[in-house]
Amino acid sequence: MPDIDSGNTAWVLISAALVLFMVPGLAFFYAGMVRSKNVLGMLMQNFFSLGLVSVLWVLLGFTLAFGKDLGGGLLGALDFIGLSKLAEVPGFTDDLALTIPPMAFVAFQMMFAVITPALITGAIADRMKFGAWVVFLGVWSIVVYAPVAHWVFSPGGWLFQRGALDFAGGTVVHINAGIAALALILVLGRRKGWPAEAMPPHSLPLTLLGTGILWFGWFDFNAGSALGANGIAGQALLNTHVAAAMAMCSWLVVERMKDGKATTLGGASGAVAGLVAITPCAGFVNTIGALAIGAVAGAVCFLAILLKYKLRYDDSLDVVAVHLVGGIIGSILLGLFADHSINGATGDGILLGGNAELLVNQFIAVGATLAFSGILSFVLAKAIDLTMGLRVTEDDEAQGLDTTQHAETAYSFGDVRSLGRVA
Amino acid sequence: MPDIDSGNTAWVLISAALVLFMVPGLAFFYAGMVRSKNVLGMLMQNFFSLGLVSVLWVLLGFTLAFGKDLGGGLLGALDFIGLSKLAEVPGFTDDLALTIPPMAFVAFQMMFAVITPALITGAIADRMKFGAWVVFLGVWSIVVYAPVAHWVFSPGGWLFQRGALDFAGGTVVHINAGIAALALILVLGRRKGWPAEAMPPHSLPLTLLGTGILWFGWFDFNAGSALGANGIAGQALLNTHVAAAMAMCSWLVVERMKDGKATTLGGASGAVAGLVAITPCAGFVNTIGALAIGAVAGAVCFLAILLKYKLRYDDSLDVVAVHLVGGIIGSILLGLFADHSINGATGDGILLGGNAELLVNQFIAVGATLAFSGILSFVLAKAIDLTMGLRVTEDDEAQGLDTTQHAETAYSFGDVRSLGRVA
Amino acid sequence: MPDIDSGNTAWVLISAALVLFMVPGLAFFYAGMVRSKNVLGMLMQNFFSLGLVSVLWVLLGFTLAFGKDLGGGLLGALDFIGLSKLAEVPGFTDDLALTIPPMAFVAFQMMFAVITPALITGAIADRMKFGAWVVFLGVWSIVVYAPVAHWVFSPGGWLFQRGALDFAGGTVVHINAGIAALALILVLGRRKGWPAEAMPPHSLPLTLLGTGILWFGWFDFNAGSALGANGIAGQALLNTHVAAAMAMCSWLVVERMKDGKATTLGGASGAVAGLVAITPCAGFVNTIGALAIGAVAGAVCFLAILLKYKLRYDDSLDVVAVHLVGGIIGSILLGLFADHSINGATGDGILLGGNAELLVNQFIAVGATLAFSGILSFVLAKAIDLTMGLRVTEDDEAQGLDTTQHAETAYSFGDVRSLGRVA
Amino acid sequence: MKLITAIVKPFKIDEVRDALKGMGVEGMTITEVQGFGRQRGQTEVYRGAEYTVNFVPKARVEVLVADGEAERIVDAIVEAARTGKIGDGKIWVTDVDGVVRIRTGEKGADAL
Amino acid sequence: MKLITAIVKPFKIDEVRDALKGMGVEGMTITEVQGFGRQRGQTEVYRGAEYTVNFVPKARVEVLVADGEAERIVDAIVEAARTGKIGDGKIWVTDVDGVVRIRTGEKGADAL
Amino acid sequence: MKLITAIVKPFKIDEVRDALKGMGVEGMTITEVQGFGRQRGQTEVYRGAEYTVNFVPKARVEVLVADGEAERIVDAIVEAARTGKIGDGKIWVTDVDGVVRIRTGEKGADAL
Ligand SMILES: Nc1ncnc2c1ncn2[C@@H]1O[C@H](COP(=O)(O)OP(=O)(O)O)[C@@H](O)[C@H]1O
Ligand SMILES: Nc1ncnc2c1ncn2[C@@H]1O[C@H](COP(=O)(O)OP(=O)(O)O)[C@@H](O)[C@H]1O
Ligand SMILES: Nc1ncnc2c1ncn2[C@@H]1O[C@H](COP(=O)(O)OP(=O)(O)O)[C@@H](O)[C@H]1O
Repeated sequence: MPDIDSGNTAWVLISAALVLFMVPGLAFFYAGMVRSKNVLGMLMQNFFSLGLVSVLWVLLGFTLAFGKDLGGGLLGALDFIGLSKLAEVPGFTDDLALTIPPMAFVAFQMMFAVITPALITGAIADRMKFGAWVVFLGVWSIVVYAPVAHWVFSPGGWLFQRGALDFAGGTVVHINAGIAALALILVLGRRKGWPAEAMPPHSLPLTLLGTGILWFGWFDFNAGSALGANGIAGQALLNTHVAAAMAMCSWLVVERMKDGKATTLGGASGAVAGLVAITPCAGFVNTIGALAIGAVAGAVCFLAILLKYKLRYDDSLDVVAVHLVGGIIGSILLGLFADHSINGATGDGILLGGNAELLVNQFIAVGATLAFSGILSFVLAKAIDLTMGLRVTEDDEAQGLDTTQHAETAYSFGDVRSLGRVA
Repeated sequence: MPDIDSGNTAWVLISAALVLFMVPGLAFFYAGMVRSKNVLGMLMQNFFSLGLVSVLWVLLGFTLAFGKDLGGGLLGALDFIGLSKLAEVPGFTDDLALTIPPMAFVAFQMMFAVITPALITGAIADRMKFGAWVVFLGVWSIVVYAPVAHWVFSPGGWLFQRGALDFAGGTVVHINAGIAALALILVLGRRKGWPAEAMPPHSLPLTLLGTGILWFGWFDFNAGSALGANGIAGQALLNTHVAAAMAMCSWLVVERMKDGKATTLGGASGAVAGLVAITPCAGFVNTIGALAIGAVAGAVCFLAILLKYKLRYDDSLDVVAVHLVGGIIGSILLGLFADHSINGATGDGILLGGNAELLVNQFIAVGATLAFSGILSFVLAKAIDLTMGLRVTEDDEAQGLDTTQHAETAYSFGDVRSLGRVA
Repeated sequence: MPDIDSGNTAWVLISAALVLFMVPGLAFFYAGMVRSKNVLGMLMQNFFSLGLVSVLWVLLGFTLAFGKDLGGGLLGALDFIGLSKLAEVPGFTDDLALTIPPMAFVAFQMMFAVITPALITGAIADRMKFGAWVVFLGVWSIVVYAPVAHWVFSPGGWLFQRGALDFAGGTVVHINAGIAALALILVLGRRKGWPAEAMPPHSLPLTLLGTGILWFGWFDFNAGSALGANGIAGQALLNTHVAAAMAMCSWLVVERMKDGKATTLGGASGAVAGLVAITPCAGFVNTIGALAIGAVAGAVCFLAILLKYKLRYDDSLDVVAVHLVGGIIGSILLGLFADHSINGATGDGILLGGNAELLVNQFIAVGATLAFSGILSFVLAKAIDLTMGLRVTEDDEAQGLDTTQHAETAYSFGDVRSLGRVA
Repeated sequence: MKLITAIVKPFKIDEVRDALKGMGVEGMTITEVQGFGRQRGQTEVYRGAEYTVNFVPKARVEVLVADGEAERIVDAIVEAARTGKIGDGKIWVTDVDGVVRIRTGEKGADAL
Repeated sequence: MKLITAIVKPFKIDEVRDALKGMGVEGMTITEVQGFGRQRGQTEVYRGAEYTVNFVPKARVEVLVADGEAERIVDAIVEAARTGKIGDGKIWVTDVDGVVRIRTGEKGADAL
Repeated sequence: MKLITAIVKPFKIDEVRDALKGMGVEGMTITEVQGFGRQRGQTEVYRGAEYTVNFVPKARVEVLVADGEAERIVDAIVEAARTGKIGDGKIWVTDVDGVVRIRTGEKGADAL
């Protein structure tokens, strides 16, 4: 087995750090969009994923995802439970990974496990019990996330074996979280007053801060998935940026045509849509491919938002339109734009003269993720709803999650508001 | 040609990420200083540069800047258009660059192209039409930025050939943006009410957040320009920090003497002034040189602000005083403080016993940038003003850019404010 | 001497950048917790450490900490004064360090020197004169920080020689700052109105932003202390994250039991407590050890907060409970959890069958730091109090630090508030 | 001319506004205020310390009406703002000497 | 003693203040309020959904004046606050039983 | 029924509230306002430019009381809010036609 390469190791370690940073980034991206009485509720739902899911990942998640395959490529065995005996079988996705210390790979993958369920919080804004979220979060990360990660990211996974490609998590992260979000809100129901009552963002600067952090972290979320500092990582990083930039432009163009203005939230949302769509493709397509994928994602994700008003489901901060739709766009377009000259691990996509095999595999991967995650997430939501209950009371919803779930207030600017007596 | 070095590659890739992060940083630095009705206008002018300029850089900008010289060192040829055939001729600035993948270099340089025009937004705060900014931004990045980048950064550029030095963009980035900002506001005019009416920052914490992000990113903006993880990068990083620290101190000392208080905005502004001034020098001077350059920059940039009150030009957030003046300070002082023992690519500056040749070249580089960028930026501004118009209406200016340009409000803290009905 | 390794260099350089970023992170973590009239006062106390301490470190601090030992392992000689002749004797902590450029090590260590005194500001919130803080900050960084850093981090230091271990600053950074904070507030006294009057955080989102930045930076604060990109760095990074995650969980569990709610501030505080406790252990313990240390830190630090209400000292933002107590927990538990198989530089801790020698050394290191820093900090505080005075006037305290110390207001959201006339 | 001032729960503002609109009242002015009364402020937790907020956020509604209409409009506000729980607030009526519409200078009832 | 209350456009505050100063009025109190009236709130866009804000930001000015002066001061405010566009606001005058200056305890006109 | 309106320094609110509580006044309503008067706004510095803030933050206290009690309550507020320094503020009293408690519909003194 090759020696540890300090450059690759530095790259994967700093990538783990940047992906960690995406979790607060996501929290602010979402928290800025909710009303001022629900800011902390949103922040806490995200931050707590850093706590709970990380611990579960060490104890159980990693081995279920990357342990020796139990057979059929469905789940990993318990050989790495508690991260023991890791030296033996890193269970990495390819030899390259053997040039970095196992723990670097564990840490990098852990951050994916943390941020994926956090993506769901955008859909359930302002109305879910914190306790219920904690249960959903913990169970989902083991029962839904770990298996899907095994299918796609582990060399033993059945989708990996089939040759379905997902560079950094189009299926595992975005489609997985997006369909779970849809399932959860179908059980949870709509916010009181939606859609008649406007619920404008309480702080767009906070949302743009989150956007900046996400964009920054996404460079390493994608390029770090090369598991080394090399040409593929360079191409992946460039593609990631270019797709985000192009998607921002196309979202704003369509928005301006429909609503007459180019909004800052539109610019931010477009960039995120592009980042989502390029995620499965980052290290497999060329720069022009990345531009094309970004252009499609920006326009289509914007239009996908209008669906919720038609179908009357309250996907509060548009997790479905951005992550589910964006993830599908990227996973499917990879079948068209994959470029063998960029990455030997893939054949050419249809547009580059390749055959349809990859495209078919991509459809299978998307379908399998939709079905598995959608059904299990729905069942899990139902189970929690019937036992402890998913939703806060009407009064608590009216008063807001911050005071009712966490006994705190996000902001106290005035001189008077903050007056109080210690009990 | 040498192999790819994973350490150098990791360094340049993460540097590209940190420079990307500077764009939101800059956006917050500026947005905190404007009034609460213009926050989104400022944020959007900056964020949109990430969208538009990145796309243009892929299509045209990179090849104009780093393509084979067309002759005379004035502009690059179109051989890299759409980033094609990059493997062939990286067009990097030296052999070292050959140890990193071309796309890493492209991405790193792209971020410079994105942030440079964004620096201009500080001067035009609160009064420019978004549409007019989009046009200025796009045209400027191709017509002004790309050529100057070619002159200075490309091995084929005439200033590069002459031996003028610019480690990370004193001329290309700061002087270039600073003089363009001055030209643009001469056409745009002053904010209504300025200078009689006080226009205090709406959120200094936001400005300090921006400062923190900028400082963080600047480490790699400068040290990343070594294009490798080596001794020069180490010295450049240390110099960058030391100059910022020293400039913060000297700004605050002078401010305290003049106005009786050391302000937080002063501390932040001083640090940025130091970061600007050290940019061209970072990898060419020793630590004591960096301290000296920082000390000068902090004091002089502070005093330079007073100019606008004398000469009555509304450089709203002091782009001229900080970036133009700071950039000139650094570019010129390099002629005094350059240290051959730090970097073999330079001779010694005058204070280290070198001759005046470098100093002369620095003056030529500064002069050429001032003239070229100043004139073209002015013409471009005039052209836009005469055709589509640069400035919002008086009513729109009074109401603020956020609602009039983007149909959004930055903050909705109260319970009542946010009430609204969906159309 | 070995060649420079580009991977190790990239890792240490980016680590220096991330630790730098922790300073604004800390500033926001604290600033969010104070009332809106003291926000800038808090931010400035932290940001100014970046200015003053950095300059002092170049001139004097580094050589006192890492210069050739003057004898007895108490202090470094002046051979590196002004960072001269560094090539000669890097004075690094082990051979590995010889694979990175001296200036990278200097820069990385400089950030530790900057952030350590900044930790103190949380205890003195809302009532200390800015001028008095500047004096305390400068003197303390030379007279207290540099010697302790020499004792523990320099190969010539007496605690280093004894075999006391501190991977990234449990004693040097956290215990050192924590006891200094306690000493300083004993002289400074309580805030007017404390504890009867509630002084709720003015912006918890700002505090959570700080938490996110701190968590992100801490990865490299700890893993960067490996001074290379290798297996130890990987384990250190993973341990850092896992301890923070576990501590967040345990803090919230205890908080919920005591107060009935899991608060966002509790989640953030727990994470920071875990990060503090794992700091001395990061590269010396295994993953399960990290989980255990985190679990203890989260619960104990929460309970430690209650002390201040009993003993009536106003440790305003709980520097003592989090940094002093957390630092002691980590430094001592290292004696139990140290794992030779993780890092050859340590023997096994008691729980892994090792002897008590390490534990004894840890107690000595903790005791020495407490005594030295506690006494000198108290004397320094007294001296400043008797000469220039530590504390603002009652009126200034009532009006707030922002306007009285810095002639600024943090936020101006309203249309009316911001109206003013330039003098 | 009468000035009706009502202190109500903030989330009732929309209903109050609709009620007034229904009665042909063309305008009103709202202020976000802090109320102190029988209703206790909520209890919050800050790092192990519980404290009660002294004041409760309320909305203050001002409506100018013609003398005759005051009573039924007060009743309408009571109707719209009532939850039956403590803290619903107060309404008071004061006499107004005169009103002017700034835009036109119209006086009295025409100014409304 | 009279209390003049004016609802004006926020950016007119400075002009109103200057006008009052010009007439020797020593003080006033301003409140930021939300207005509802003929002037429609602006239309904003949120991810493909347009909505109208119900309320328009206004500034509420209170000035205590001696009985005799009320009229000319009202006129002065009308003058200073008028833009001629819808939404300029209202001014009303109410009677005040008495005024005290807290600092000195002075009563009536001396308290102003 | 009388309405007492007091403009006081914000950090005096707690003392005012305690004083009123001491006199059995069950409730009050506070508004954060900007005051303009003899007390000058503070001077701030913005990158080399000094400027004076026109307005000073104040708190506006409204208390409804029975006719008879107005005087002693005004005195109590004066007592509690006074610092003796310029800017302590004003108190004024106006007559109220009637009061209603929204929750119960009670009128007059019972509504307090
Ligand atoms: N005497 C008073 N003067 C002015 N405002 C009052 C008075 N009493 C109550 N209020 C206002 O009415 C609000 C509700 O009063 P409260 O006593 O809490 O409930 P309720 O109105 O149901 O009796 C308070 O928050 C305060 O704003
Ligand atoms: N009946 C009313 N009672 C109290 N305030 C009112 C009333 N009518 C209008 N206002 C206030 O006056 C402002 C301007 O009124 P509006 O009808 O929009 O324009 P105009 O004053 O030009 O007719 C409103 O925003 C509101 O604050
Ligand atoms: N004529 C007035 N009408 C309304 N409010 C006033 C008037 N004069 C003063 N005030 C309010 O009283 C506050 C204090 O007044 P000021 O003249 O500064 O001090 P003092 O009350 O001690 O004379 C002002 O900030 C303002 O809010």
